[in-house]
Amino acid sequence: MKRAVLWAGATLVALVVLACLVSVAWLPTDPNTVGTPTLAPPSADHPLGTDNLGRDLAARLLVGARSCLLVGVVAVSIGAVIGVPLGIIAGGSRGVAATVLMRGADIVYAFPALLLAILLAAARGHASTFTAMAAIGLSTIPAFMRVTRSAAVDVLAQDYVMAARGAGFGLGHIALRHVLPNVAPVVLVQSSSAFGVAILAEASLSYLGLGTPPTTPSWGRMIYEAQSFVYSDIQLAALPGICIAAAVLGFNLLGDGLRDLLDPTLREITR
Amino acid sequence: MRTLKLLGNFLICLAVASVVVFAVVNLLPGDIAGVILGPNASPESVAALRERMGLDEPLVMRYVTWMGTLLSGHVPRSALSGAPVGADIAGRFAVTGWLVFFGMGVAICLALPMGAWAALNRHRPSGWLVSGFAQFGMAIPAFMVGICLTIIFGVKLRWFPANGYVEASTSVTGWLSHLVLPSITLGAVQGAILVRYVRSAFVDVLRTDWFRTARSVGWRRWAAVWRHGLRNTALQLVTVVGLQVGSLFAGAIVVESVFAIRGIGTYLLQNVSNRDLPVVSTIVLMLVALVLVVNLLVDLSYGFIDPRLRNRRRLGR
Amino acid sequence: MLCLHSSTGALVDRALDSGATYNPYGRIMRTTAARVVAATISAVLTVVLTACGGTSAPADRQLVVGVSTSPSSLDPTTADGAAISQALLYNVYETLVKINDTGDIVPLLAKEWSVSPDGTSYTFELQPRATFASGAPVDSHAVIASLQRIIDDPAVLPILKKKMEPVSSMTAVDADTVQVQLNQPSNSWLFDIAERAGIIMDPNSHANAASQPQGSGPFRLDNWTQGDEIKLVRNSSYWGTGTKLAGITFRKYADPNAMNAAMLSGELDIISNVAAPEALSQFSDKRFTVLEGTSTGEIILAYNHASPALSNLQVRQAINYAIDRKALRDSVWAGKGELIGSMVAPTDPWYQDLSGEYPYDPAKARELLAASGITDLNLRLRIPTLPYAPGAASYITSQLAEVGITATVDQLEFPATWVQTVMVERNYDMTIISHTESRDIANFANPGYYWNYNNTAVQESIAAANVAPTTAERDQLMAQAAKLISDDAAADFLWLLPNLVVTTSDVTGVGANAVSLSFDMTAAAAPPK
Amino acid sequence: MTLLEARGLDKTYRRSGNPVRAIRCIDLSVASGDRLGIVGESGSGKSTLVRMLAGLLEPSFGQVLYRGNPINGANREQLRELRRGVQMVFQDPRSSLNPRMRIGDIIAEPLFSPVQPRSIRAHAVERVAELMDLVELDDVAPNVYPHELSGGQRQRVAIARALAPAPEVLIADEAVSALDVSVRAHVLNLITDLVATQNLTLVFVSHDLTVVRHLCDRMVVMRDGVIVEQGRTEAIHANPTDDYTARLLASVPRLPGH
Amino acid sequence: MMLKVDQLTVRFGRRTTPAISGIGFHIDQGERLGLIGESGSGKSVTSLAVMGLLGDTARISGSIRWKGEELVGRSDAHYSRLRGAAMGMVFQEPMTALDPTMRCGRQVAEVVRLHAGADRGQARAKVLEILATVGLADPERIADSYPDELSGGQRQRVLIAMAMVNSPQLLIADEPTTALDVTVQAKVLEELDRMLANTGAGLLFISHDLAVVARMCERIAVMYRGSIVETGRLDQVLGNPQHPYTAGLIATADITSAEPGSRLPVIQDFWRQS
Repeated sequence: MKRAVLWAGATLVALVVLACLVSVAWLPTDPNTVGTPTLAPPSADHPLGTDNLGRDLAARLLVGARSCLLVGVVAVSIGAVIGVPLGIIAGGSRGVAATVLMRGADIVYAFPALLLAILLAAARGHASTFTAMAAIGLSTIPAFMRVTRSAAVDVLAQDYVMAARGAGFGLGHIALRHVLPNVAPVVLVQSSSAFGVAILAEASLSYLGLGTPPTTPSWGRMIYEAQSFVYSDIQLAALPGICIAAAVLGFNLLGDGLRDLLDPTLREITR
Repeated sequence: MRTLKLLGNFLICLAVASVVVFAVVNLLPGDIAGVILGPNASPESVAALRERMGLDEPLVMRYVTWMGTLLSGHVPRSALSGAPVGADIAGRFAVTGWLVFFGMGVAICLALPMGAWAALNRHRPSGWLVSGFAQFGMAIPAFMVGICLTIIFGVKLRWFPANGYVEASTSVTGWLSHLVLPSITLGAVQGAILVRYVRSAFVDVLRTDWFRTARSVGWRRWAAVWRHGLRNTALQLVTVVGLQVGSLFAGAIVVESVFAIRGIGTYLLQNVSNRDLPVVSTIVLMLVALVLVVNLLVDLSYGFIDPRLRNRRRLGR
Repeated sequence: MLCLHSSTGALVDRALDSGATYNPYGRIMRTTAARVVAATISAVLTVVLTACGGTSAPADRQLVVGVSTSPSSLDPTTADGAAISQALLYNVYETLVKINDTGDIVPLLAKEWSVSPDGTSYTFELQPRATFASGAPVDSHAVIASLQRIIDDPAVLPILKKKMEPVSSMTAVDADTVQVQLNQPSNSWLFDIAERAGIIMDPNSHANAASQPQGSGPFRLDNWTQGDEIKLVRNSSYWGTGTKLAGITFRKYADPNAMNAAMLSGELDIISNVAAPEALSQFSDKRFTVLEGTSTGEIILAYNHASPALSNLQVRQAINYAIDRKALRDSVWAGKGELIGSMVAPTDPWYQDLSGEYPYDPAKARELLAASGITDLNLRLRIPTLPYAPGAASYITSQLAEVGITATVDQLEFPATWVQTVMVERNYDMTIISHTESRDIANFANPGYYWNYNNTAVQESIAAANVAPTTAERDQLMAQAAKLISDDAAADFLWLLPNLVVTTSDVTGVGANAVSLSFDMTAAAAPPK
Repeated sequence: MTLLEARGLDKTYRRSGNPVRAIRCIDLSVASGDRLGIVGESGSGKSTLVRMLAGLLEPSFGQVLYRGNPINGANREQLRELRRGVQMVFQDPRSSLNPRMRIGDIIAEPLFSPVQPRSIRAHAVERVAELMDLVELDDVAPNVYPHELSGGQRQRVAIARALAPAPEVLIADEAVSALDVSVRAHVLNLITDLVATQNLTLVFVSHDLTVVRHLCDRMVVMRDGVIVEQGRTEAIHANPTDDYTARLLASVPRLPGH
Repeated sequence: MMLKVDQLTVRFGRRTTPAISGIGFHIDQGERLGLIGESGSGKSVTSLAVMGLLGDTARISGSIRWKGEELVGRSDAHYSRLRGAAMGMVFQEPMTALDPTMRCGRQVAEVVRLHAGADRGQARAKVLEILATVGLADPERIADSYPDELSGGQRQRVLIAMAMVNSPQLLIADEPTTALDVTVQAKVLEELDRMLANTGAGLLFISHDLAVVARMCERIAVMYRGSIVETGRLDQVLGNPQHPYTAGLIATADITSAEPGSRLPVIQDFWRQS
């Protein structure tokens, strides 16, 4: 069963990445060209039909994958690059340093990601993908810090760390050689679920009109614009919705699959 | 002693949060003068209005005045209409509060049984089905769920009003019926996330030695979960629920805009677009404070649930 | 909703013990769980049943009107924003004269008025029995006090002060007659005081007009939750023929689709203006009536004449030719709303159809562009976050790209950032905005306006029109100004925002056109339910 | 010559709020060539004592001396000496090796420590092969990961890592307690050989008196942070002076007929 | 015959190699059988199989007869009636075997009320009585304390009390004293011996320590890699072990016989792993 989850997640993610790569290399037509026929049913040159401005739906979905991955990658890397080292430091230090770091994390955690994104998006005066990414990235830092800190605390309690100290190594070497490699699986799992969260957050932001700018296609934006056609042309909202769900589901399943794969304690015989 | 330390932490966090909130909010470009004078504003009239409203004072001064009003117990006036907004904010917090309360209720009533079932049957297909369903629930954005529910139940079947909000004081049934769809939307999404935590909390308990002892003295599986599993998972669940309050309020912002509920979320969005900075920073600080209070309550409740901490205090050790 | 109390240890103990009848093999589990499940089901059932029922004795209707923007203050003279006048003008605040549904000026508080031959002196005969909601009489002193406030009070909006500039003196001839002396004839003054500039406020309510408006209209303010709802109720002591409604509630829906959904599920009685016209098909069944009228909101592609490229006529004309305005309106606004050629609405007396001036001709556009000698033109199209803007922007960018003009689009949050960036700082090349003010062609004569447009010919003909002795001469001069604006491609006039009102089929007396800023409900009626 | 010495050592832990005094004013000295056993039940403080001797734990009071000069955090040079001369082996084979490092790198790691002279890094590979041979791991490739080895093999890797910097003193903290009986004999034999061939001074900590009796010539019995008895192993086994030691010896289960 | 196990084989999940295969032994009323084997030999799986506590992924075949009645394949409801009443079990790690959020007295009382259906008053008396018989000095204080306030030895005694309070006919002890200090182990084994004698209960004692098993049981079975290599009376097996692995085990068990510092006998001297 564990393998099935991993494979399901991996295939969905691969699909999204493939869509992203394909969109860079080839597109049925330019996603932004308007024209007639509008709201056309699927046809030869418009495999999935067109939206209310006559723009090709398939092209927009492919390009939408690009912004979705972009937001995910940038947001998760912000979260990981800042969150993990801070987590390790918090895990390793006692007393004031640890509490200050963790209190900081609590405060950022108290800012719901969406609230942060709204303020930042408004702060930059106009909806831009960068603000969405920065806001979502900032909000994933506490989660990374918490996860890394608890893993680091476990690792630092192991005897091989004591042995390394006994051999004369300083905290720097121990953090790099012993803590980081053993914390990596936990971080990997956290990254994949954070990816899912980032995609959802970006979709919600564009839905509120704060995410990616209108001219660059984004799935959340497409749903917002297609909302008033829900009675006549349901596919305009349904297709991007399915894409978002597939991408998020993919990353979550990948996260679960990785956790089972990398978590040795799962072999149990009783109960 | 432990409570004092927790309280201290809480206050420090709040103070730092207030500075952060004020700084971020004041980053907002464009200002209230432009909003008041509207499309026919001319540079001179905007400058004059800014000067009259004291918007040109240094940031620190404005922070001090803002905190001053807050600490002295009343809510700063809206810069736009000058009217006191204390009642408005309180009213809207109540609306969103009820939405979050019912949302969390739906989430817990969904997640607890599903999570426990998924944990107990994790090696059987029925267990995979439940966790698969939860995975799928997590993947759907809240506004999609909202739109679908509005169309199906609000517009087509007309079982419940599609959106809007009625005060409990005017009609309780109206109030409840307006909250059904939004709280299910909020609850479904948060519930799906909660299922994973409940499942892993129960799986942890199922793997403990004391659960095995309970089984070895004759308790059936579900009885052992009920007798010994529940309280021990409560600890983890209270933490998760506490952490989720923050994301619930964020979710509420989206649900409120889909269901046109005049909660704190839409009010905040509206004030941000009006650049009514004192009101925005007050609301944001309140939201942050609320999350910190919930975290404090969660920490305090540990002592309540887990006698290990409780008795330590009793024996004074 | 009974939820599991998992947070307090003691409570859990008691719950477990009380349910524990200790018969072996976990039967206690079943009795407690059964009780929990039963409680939950009964709770859900009560909610579902009550939602559908609920009938009460037939009473006068409190009609609920869906609007898309909400006012930040209730004083139309000190805060701009169409939402204030939409709710209060004519419903709560009345003026001496009023603009009716077809755009003509009709008597209201002034039962009749006369103008001196040289057009500089106006004498108004007031309605004798007219009183404010507070009971105070609407006499000449009250009228003069309100009009004088517009001139004297520094807080009043500059645009309204400009409309009252022609006034040199106002005298109360007697309790029911007011004589106003202008320093020069003005054909637009009477039209101006029929709107915000001419509202007659209860004299002792000037101080807190921002939150408690006191007028003489058929309705008075009952309750205002800022940013959400304005609830008006019948003014029982109204001097004229009062309304048959119990009151009107203007409820704001930020999201147009939420407003449509509310209408469909019976939450709303009237939608003031459908912001998502493509969804009109939802209201095709017999429960609803759709009123398609015109408004005075001209949606324009505004040019910043200070930016180098756009100061060149050929470039502006090239852009006008490059955009297929009919196809743009059809796809962005579902074909609703009239095509226009200048800053004039059909309800304006000097209207001429100029929509054919710049037919869609990309070849000519490329030709003009080449002639202008400007190559690889890159313009910033900075649009507000309003329903029509993103769709139009995407359409226009794509069509401009066809003729070799690249337009980069970014969205400025309306109103705060858009007003600051475009209106005040003039930091833009093009923007898309609808000007809802009626008869706002005069802005093209004001070089200080955000377009930085300075055409002496236009300025002269509009000034002349204003002082023209007969309306016929005025109309001819105004039409000439409109033609000049169109020839000079001062802006690209995309289409006229339609006024799409949806009401439930049993509501009558709601005007189709939006000629003034007011959503006039004075004549609205609906059978008690 | 006394290599390691504890003078008036005292250690108090703060375990969640309330202080616990693990070591109460202990004096102990370990001479070169000694095979000293430290015996005591759980909570007697034996592990805390040896961690302080190895310079891994700061004492609350008192001093640890290595080759006569006191060790404290500030004195960097002294600490480097101790780190070169004294190495430790731990109890649980599952947690004493970094699961994400190959055993070759694990054994070689101490050679790259800042306290070691740079010159020994050059021929680290040969040193690892030599050490693996020494601990009878020659049938195992250096690029395998710890989870591919048995408990006994993992403990031998830990011993090889301890011997890599050629220490004078080897401290073994319950080194065989987590191993199966059959594997324990192999490791004990290995330790006996290594002490002889590498002329190591051994400090062996255990709760199992029979193992200490086999390996160590001198022995110390600890209870609640205090040394209740110390002396030659045979003498203590013959007639214990302290009644706690007597009860300890009596409680060891014996096979019938042996 | 009280307990008869025949050809018992258990596989987990999709793994083909069984954890235990072809296990057979019997325990009569009041009889004590020791199960000796190293880690990974499958002795714990055997004990859990007898108690029916193997997880869902376990696939069990063969037969376990309790007083002539077959248990393999029976419903959990049926099995639950036996556990804590007919059969009791004690595990290795006392520190984590008690519910940390419930007082010890209450956990023992539950077992009494679950099976005997006694009301609160009677249960309390029975609890204090059993806590005294397992050798706890102050039963009142122990009953009112939470597990984390007690030492390892005291907790193990509470667990023994839970297993024995309904006087089961068979007690299964899986390494009950391995985690205890040697002085505490001696006392606990002695008290356990006395209680079993008084109630006349049978014992299945599992350990890796031959000396401990020898002290408690009259018959022993030696397990290696999931199967029983030798069974017999204690003195017979210790006197002349038939299977080389048993001989190796006995030799390496007692290191006191070898000269201190000399080379210890290793299991490979007797038994070459196939």
